Parts: sequence; structure tokens; C-alpha cells
Amino acid sequence: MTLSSTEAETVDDAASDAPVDEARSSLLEAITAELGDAVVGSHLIPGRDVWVRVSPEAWADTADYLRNRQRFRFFDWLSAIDWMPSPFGRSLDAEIDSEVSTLDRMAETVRASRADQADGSFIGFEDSPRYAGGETRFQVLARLHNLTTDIGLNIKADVPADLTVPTWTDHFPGADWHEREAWEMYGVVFAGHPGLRNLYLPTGFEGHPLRKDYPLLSRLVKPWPGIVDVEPMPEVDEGGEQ
Amino acid sequence: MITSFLALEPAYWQSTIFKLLMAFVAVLLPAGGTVYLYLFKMVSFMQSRLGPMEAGPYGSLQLVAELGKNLQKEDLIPAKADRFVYAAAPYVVLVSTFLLVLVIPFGPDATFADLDTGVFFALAVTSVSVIGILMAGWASASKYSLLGGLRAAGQLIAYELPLVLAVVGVVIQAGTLNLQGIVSAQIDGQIFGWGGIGNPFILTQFIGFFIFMVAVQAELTQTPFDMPIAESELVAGYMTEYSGFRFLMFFIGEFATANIFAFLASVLFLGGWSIPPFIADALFADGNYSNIMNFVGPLIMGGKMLVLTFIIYWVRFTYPRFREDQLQKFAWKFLIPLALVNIAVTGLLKVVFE
Amino acid sequence: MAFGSGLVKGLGVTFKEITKTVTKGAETVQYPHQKEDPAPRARGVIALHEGNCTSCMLCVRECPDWCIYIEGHKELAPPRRAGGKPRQVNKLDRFDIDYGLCMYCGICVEVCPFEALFWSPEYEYSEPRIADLLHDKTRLSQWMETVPDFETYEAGSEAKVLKVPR
Amino acid sequence: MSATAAGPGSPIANDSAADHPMIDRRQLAYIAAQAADARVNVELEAEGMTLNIGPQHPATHGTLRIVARLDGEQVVDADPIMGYMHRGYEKLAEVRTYPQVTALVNRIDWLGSFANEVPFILAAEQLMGVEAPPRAQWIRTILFEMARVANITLFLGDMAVQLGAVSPVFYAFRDREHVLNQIEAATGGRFHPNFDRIGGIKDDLPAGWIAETRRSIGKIRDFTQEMEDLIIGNEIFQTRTRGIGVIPADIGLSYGMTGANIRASGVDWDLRRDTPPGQSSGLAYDQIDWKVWTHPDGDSYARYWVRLQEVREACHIIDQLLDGLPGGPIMAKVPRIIKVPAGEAYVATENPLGVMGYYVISEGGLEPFRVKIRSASFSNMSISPWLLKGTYVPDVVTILASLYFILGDIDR
Repeated sequence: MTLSSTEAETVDDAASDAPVDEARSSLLEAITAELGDAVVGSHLIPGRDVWVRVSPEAWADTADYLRNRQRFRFFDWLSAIDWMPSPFGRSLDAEIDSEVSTLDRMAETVRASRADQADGSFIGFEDSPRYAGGETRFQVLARLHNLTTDIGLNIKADVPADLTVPTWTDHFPGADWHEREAWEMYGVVFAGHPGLRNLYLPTGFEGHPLRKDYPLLSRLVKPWPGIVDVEPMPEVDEGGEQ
Repeated sequence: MITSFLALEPAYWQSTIFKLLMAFVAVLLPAGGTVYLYLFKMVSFMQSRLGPMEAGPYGSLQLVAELGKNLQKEDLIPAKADRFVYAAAPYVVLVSTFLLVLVIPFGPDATFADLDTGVFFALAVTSVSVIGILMAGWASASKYSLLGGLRAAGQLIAYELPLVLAVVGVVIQAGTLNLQGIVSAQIDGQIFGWGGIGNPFILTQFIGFFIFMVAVQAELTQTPFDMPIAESELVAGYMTEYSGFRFLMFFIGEFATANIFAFLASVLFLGGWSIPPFIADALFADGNYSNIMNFVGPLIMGGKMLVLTFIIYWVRFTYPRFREDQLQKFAWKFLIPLALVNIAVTGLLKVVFE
Repeated sequence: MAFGSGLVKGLGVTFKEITKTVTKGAETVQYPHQKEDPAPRARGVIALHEGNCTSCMLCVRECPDWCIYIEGHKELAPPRRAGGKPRQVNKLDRFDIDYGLCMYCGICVEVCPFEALFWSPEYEYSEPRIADLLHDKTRLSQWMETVPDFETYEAGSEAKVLKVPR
Repeated sequence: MSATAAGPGSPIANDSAADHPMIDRRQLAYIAAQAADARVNVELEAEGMTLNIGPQHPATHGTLRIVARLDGEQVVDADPIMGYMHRGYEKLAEVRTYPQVTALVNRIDWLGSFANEVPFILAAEQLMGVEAPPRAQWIRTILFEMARVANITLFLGDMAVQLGAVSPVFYAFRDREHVLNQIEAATGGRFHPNFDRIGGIKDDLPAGWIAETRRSIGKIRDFTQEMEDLIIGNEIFQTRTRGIGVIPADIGLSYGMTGANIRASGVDWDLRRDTPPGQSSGLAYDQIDWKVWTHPDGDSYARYWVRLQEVREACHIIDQLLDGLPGGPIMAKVPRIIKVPAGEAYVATENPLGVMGYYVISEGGLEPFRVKIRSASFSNMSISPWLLKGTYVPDVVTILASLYFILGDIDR
């Protein structure tokens, strides 16, 4: 995967003209100083955004610390990310006009991906961005905002194999619905949440739709009109590929 | 009786049929007229649109279209509804309207029943509709209708008191309960000695008039007080489960009651079928005044009714609605004390001037 | 402010509206008798200029709702210059747009490299049966006449006004 | 008493509640009164009735269902049930290319629909390191504010109809029609413009558009004056909305409330002006002068009042933008097939309903790898179970109308 040219030089000149983003870097130091080894990773894009990754156990105390002492009083949102590349491949990419029907190819890739997932490991993209690092397949991602300094902070945490992460509802009551949605869509259990039940999906719904290996049926049932069944030219000898 | 003018002596049963016919005309004709004028046209002009224009010239046959639509609807009764009470409710509400129209004088002789205690009978009959609304709310076996019905009960009873007390002032001033008497009292009354326009009680009883109109607005469950049919909460209140002909009866009943109350208000406060005496003297030099008025009276009453109903619907389509505890507070803490003060002052002035 | 003043002002507003509607007429248009014409850029229906279409399938691939269906075959067209090699030309057999699925996003018109698809502000093509919403090649070409010319741009814009191939 | 426009200067978020004691005391008094009513009934242990408000109900903007346990007319506890309108945008976005996601995403808040596209495009531009030329930014800001006007004028009429006055909503529809016609004249779609592209906008404005837009904005100004006379001054409206559904600022912030709802509780925060350090708002707000309106009370009346002032402010903004529209190109140099380089970006803008943001993770392909859509109504509604406890049934409708959510925004 070659980085396109525009990406390359923007990274350099962003680094040259705004070398140090004091507000965010001082914030990062304060957090790492306070939480010590709980902070396992961080990422700073000067003049743009700042990410912090904490250990799953320290997930709730980070919220408490950020809200009360760093004055991140505004709870923006909370969600989860599934880092496994979609087994269904890029059904839309123009080049894939293979003879194997889409359905069998997808069924095959789902079986393959589920096999290696049993032990929790997964094959990610080689150069996936994954700011502030992270090894597990699922990650919990939340964002808080400080109204006085106008800085937004993204907080990530790797979700362990047993898919449980402490809840934020006692620090931010607003997290109640966000956690219910993340549980319903990804299967990440939030320990201590007052009532983990379905928010959008009907009560009897099995499966977690936003996981990458959950098929999007509307795209499987109907054959894609973009597939061109190319037949050879009438008189010309070599099959003309347009 | 009006038929005496035709110098033929009808048998009793003939005049009863004639009265029955006239009762239907007196109730349904104005109802149809005000539905078209106010619900179809005035509201539309108020909302910068033209209203129905397709059915007949300028949408005049829209009501016929509505009748047709409603009549062909399925005769639906909810499963768990109390069938008899559900079916009877609209008739009870309509009965109170027809009973009320009996008492209203449309002309010197043009009245269905000239009771000596006309006002008392009229006010007693208005509370019959509350029973009908409660029956509708309870029998529909749906939570929204129940809420609507109970709200209606609380509101209609609370506003009957100011309705009655407002009329007491008029009765004191007129000295009689007979509606014809009230009209004649307004014709030959004087204001500071000048009898030119008689003494329509709206001039002296303006507080009574205000309370009466507000109480009428509440009796009709119209918008500042339309908690029972709060369409943005209870969909259609006690009428939610009704459809087809039954809904039509509620619908026509609502407009007919509004007209009859407007007739009553014009009798009590605007001098009923009479025209200001100085015009009457100019037109009718000699005395045969009453014969012509038997025919012109209903038209004058109609005009006054149209003015009053314009005000009712104007208020209805402009204001948001009170919450039901606010409208109860408004009735018990503001309207009733004001009405009592009005009665006291009228009584005092009556004794002083008489 | 006095208790009743807000209420009276409210009545005044609605009465002003009544007089405005009666004197100056309503804002609404009596649809079947009079019709408002939509803006020339309105996305009413997609018109196909068949001559330009080379069935390159780009619009079919880019359409989010998968509602364009194209079938074409290759033919040998007479050479441009006399004695030249016969040209391979894509002949268009079928070009259907299913307006039952289309969400009028305009990606197909924009992505078409050969300027074969255009927007026309026509909007009166509703059908009792949803199946009839599948417009075939001829129907799409009939829409071509209703495509208005591109408008000139506002002052200060550097965009070039395109021409609609008639 | 018409509230003073000058809300507290510093955002209320800082801890020192000393400098506005009066407001907090009045807000807590309102809440205490509501809670007192609720406590009285609960002690009587009267067996309540469960009332389903919705999903087909005139008071819910779309298909929201609230299961309310009532005691008499008082709501003991309310539990909103959503998902009737869930279309799964975050899943769909993972199988669509960037232009297709733009076409899809303006169906989330379908009233101010151009405003949905802008944050997604800004996030993609941030990832690609592309900047739209000034003329494109100004036209984007004009259409952004026109989407706000179209969205909030409907609220001004709609809240009145929820409280019973039927005429104002027709004035709202009548006057926003001109704004929609102008959006259609420029973008081609009235509700779903699909006009924003990575690096600029799709097309330039047609001739005569600016003059016509000024006329329609003038109509909107008359509309706001009409609403002021008809609704704000109306004593019945005031008795129905003052002190109803009071939200203190810090409770609102911890629920993630944004937009006019939080500004009505006294928080002086608007993403168009308070952009994060080192970033511009991506639109032309810093080049014109305008004002953020707040109200100290935090009740339903304050929310209506703040939104009315915001529509007036939007008209003021649009007029300035129309006057100073710079010339120049409308599209930066961007390749035809867009492959966004790998990276993560979050951009949020001040949409008509509140703050709307997109967290876009790209793996460098045609399609985004993950798009988290932070929609305003979702957080604004998450406070409703707390807010509706102890209120009357008619007040439930007032509070829901004043929170002004759109179902597409909640369910995504």
C-alpha cells in the first residue's frame, strides 16, 4: 500500500511549521504524569487532535480524573472499533470481476476469518493507522471536550478477550445510551452498566451487526449490476477485453 | 306562534311537525354554514392558503363531500368497547344541543317553547353533553380516550359555574328568567334616559359577557381549553376511536353547539332578534312591527351569531392551549370570583336605580 | 407588560394574515390548474443522450442504489477514413434506470465521462404500478428534450458554462 | 419579562458557581417543585397506568416511542424506545465510496440536510490534507446557514402546534419554502442537496441567485417577527413553557447536550466560534461578525427563545456572506478517483440541531474503514428519561417539542 504523494509531504510540513502544539502536549504530559503506567500509548498531531490509550482496567478512573481535575466536563460520545479487515473484501472495487460468484467467495472468507479468531488473534492491515497503537481486535473509543480550552481528547482502550470494560455511567450519565449501542453493535460488555439492553435492534436480535464479519445481506442477495459478463468479439480472433 | 300569521289554525300535530322541521333547520343549517365559513375558509385565509376549492364553486360543496366520505366509512366499534354506551354517546351530546335550541326566541312569536324559566332550562340542559362526552371517553376502551374523557369531565363541570354566574347578572338586570322577557327588557331599556338603541346588556354587563364567552369557549372544548381533544397529545381525545357517521355526529355536534351558544349569547347580551329601536321606529312607522320581525328576526339572530362565532373560531385558531391544571386554576381562582363580584355590583346598582 | 397584551397582539397577527390572503391572494398554487415551474437545476429525472453513451459501466458501478442496468455488445462500425480498419464500437442494447430505487443523488450524471446523462427538472412521471418506474432507453431519450440549457453563473465565478448536446 | 440577551460571559462549565447564584437557585427551585409533585403521588402507592406515546404519535418527530408509566396524569418514569428509524448508516458507510457516503449522509438530519455533509467532507479533507478555495468555503457557509434557517424555522412553527396553536406552523412552512427553493436552485435538491465534494463544491451559483436569496431571507426575518408577536408574547405560551423541563448546565453537559439546548441553559459555547486551537472551523465564520445567543433559565421557553434569536442571527450571517462573496475557483486540485490516505480524523460542526461530528478511520482505500457518526439529537434525547420524571402528560409534549430532535438523527 503506497502512501499517495499528497499524504507524504503534508506530514512533513505539518511537523515543520507547527512543531509544538503546547496546549495538547502539556495536556498529554499532565495525563501521563497523573495516570502513570495506565497510559499505554498516545498520539499527537500538532494543531489537530490528540489521542490517549489507557489500559482497560484504568478506563473508568481515567474518566473520573479527566472530568473532575482536567475539567473535561462535556461528554461528547463513546463507541467501539472493530479493527479486523472486512472478510467480504471490496465487493465494489471495479477490478474484482472474478468468475467465482460473490456469495461463495464471501462464505469462504467468513469461514477463514472465524477460524483464526477463536484465539482472539486476527490479521489486521499491515499499515493500519491505529493512532496510539493497540493489539486486540476491538477497541473502545470515547471523546471528551474541555469547554474552557476548546480541546477535544480521544481516549482509547483495548478491549480484552473477555470483551468486558468498566462503565462510565457513574461519571458521565450520558454514557448510558452510548454504551448500550456499543454493546448491541459490537458485543463489548460494560461492567456496572445500569441496564444493558438493546437500544436500536429488536429485543430478540442475535449477532452484533457492526462487526466486520457480520454480512450486509442487501449487498449479497442482489447480484451487483456492475459485473460485466464480457463475451468475445464476433469476428475478431483474440477475445477483446475492453 | 308564527303559523298564526298565516291565518290558518293548524292542528296540534301539524304545528309539532313544523316545529320539528324548524328545529332541525335551526340547528343543522347554521352548523353547515359555520363549518364552511370558519373551518374551511377562515382558517385557510388565516394560514395564507385558499382552503378547499375543488368541491363545488369555491369549495362550497366540501361539506357534502365530507358527509359522503364519512358515511361510506366502516361502522367500527373497538373490540373491548362497551357497545351500547359507545353507540349512544354521540346522541346524548346532540340531544343537549337540540334541547337548548327550543328555548331561544328567534322572533316575537317565532319561538319553539316560550318557557317562563327559559334561562334556567337552557343552562340546565347544557350539562347533559358532559354525560355524553364521559360516556364516549369511557366506552372507547382506549387509554387516550379515557384520558380525554376524564379531562373533559373536569373541565366542563368547572366551567359550568362561571357560565351560570355570568347569566345571573343579566337575569338580575332584566328582572325575568323568560328569554322573550330579557329581549324585550333590552328593547325598551334606556341608557341614562336615552332609549335610542335600547339597552343591550353587553354595555352594562361587559364583565358578564367576557366570562360567558370564555366559559362558552371552554364548554365547547375549543383551543385555549381544548385539553379533552388535545390533538398533539391525545390524538383526538374522547373522539379518537370514533369514525364514520358517529364521528360525523360529534363533528356536527361540536359546530352546532357553538352556534346555539352564540344564539344564546346574542339573546342575553346583544338584544336577540331586536334591532336598535331608533332604526325600528324609522322603518316601521305604524305598529305592525311583530309580524315582520317574525321573519326578519332569525336573519338578525343569524348575523349576530356569525359575529360571535367568528370571535370563537378566531381565538380557537390562534392560541395554544392551557394545561388542564392551569385551566382549572383559571376557572376557580379567576372567573368565578369575578362573576360573583359582577353579580354583587349588578344587584347593588339594580337596587340603587330601581 | 399587561396580562392581555400578548394575547391581543396574537389575534392581530392572525387577522392581518386573513386580510393579506383575501387581498393579495394565497401563497399556495392550485396545482392541477396552475403549476409552479421548478428551478432549472432541479433533479427531477435523468435524461440519456444515447449517442454519447459508450456503455463504459462507470455510472452503474458508482450508483449507490444499484438502480442502473446496462447491456451492450461490441460491433464493427465502418472505419472513419476510407480503407481504415473497422472500428470496434460498443452498441447499447439496454439502458434502464429504476426510479423506484433511485435516490436522485446525481452521482451517475456527474461521473459519466462522455456527457451522456443529464438532469431535467420534470417531476410528473408517477405511476400507479411501481414496476412501471423502470424507464427504458427510449423513455430516457424522450426526456432529453426537457433538459434546459445550463444557466450562466453568478459574477465572480470561474466555472465554464457547458453545452447540452441536442 | 423578556430575558436579557447577555448570558453569562464565561461558559458556565467552570466550577465556580459563585458568579450566578440567582440562576442556579431558580433552576433548582423549578426542579424541586416538579420532584415534589412526583414524590407525593409515589408515596400514595397508587397503581399507575402505562401509556405508549408513539411510535405513531403526533408529538414525536418521526417514530419515537416513549413507554410512560403514569400515575393519573403524572409521568412516574419514561423510557424512550428507539430504533424504528435505524437504517444502519455506520454499517452502510463501510461499503460505500466517499462520494456515495456524502449522498447518503444528508439523510440523517433531513431538515437541515446540507449541514450533515459538511463535517464528513471536512474530516475527509483533513485526512487528505486538502483545503477548499475561499469561494467554495463561503458558498458552503451560506448553504450551511440556509440549512439552519430551513431547519429551525420549522421548529418555531412546530413547537407552537405541539402546544395547540395551529396557524404558526403554516407560516413556518410558507416562509421556509422560499429558502428551500433557493437551495434547490443552487444545488438541484431541496432536501438532499448532495452538493459538497472533497476539496470544494460541485457547481457554482447560478446567475441572479444572490439577489433572490436576499429576498427570501427578508421573508424569513418577517417570519421571525411574526413568531415573536404570535408566540413569544402570548401569555398562554409563557404559562405552558416557563419553568417546564428545566436543565441545569452541568447536568446537560454531562449528558452531552449541545446546540441551542445547552445555550438555553446558560453555556456560552458554539463550535462555529470556539474552534479547537490550531484549527479553523473549515467555514467562513471567522471572517464575519456575529453573536452567540444564550439564555440563563434553561427551561422550554428559553430553548424556544434562543432558537428564535439564532434564526435572526443566521439571516444576519447570510446577508454578510452574500455581500462579501469572493471570486475564484470552487474546487481544489483533487484526483478524480478519491483514495483517502490512511489515518483517523474527527471533525464536528455546529449543526442546526447541535454538534454533529464524524470520526472517520481510513485504510487508504476507496471506502472509509469506519465512520462513527456523532449525531446531536442522540445526546440531546439521552437526557429525556431524567427530564420527564415527575412531569404532566401535556408537559411531556412541551419538553419533547422544546428539545427538538429529529428521529433520523437519533436512530441513524
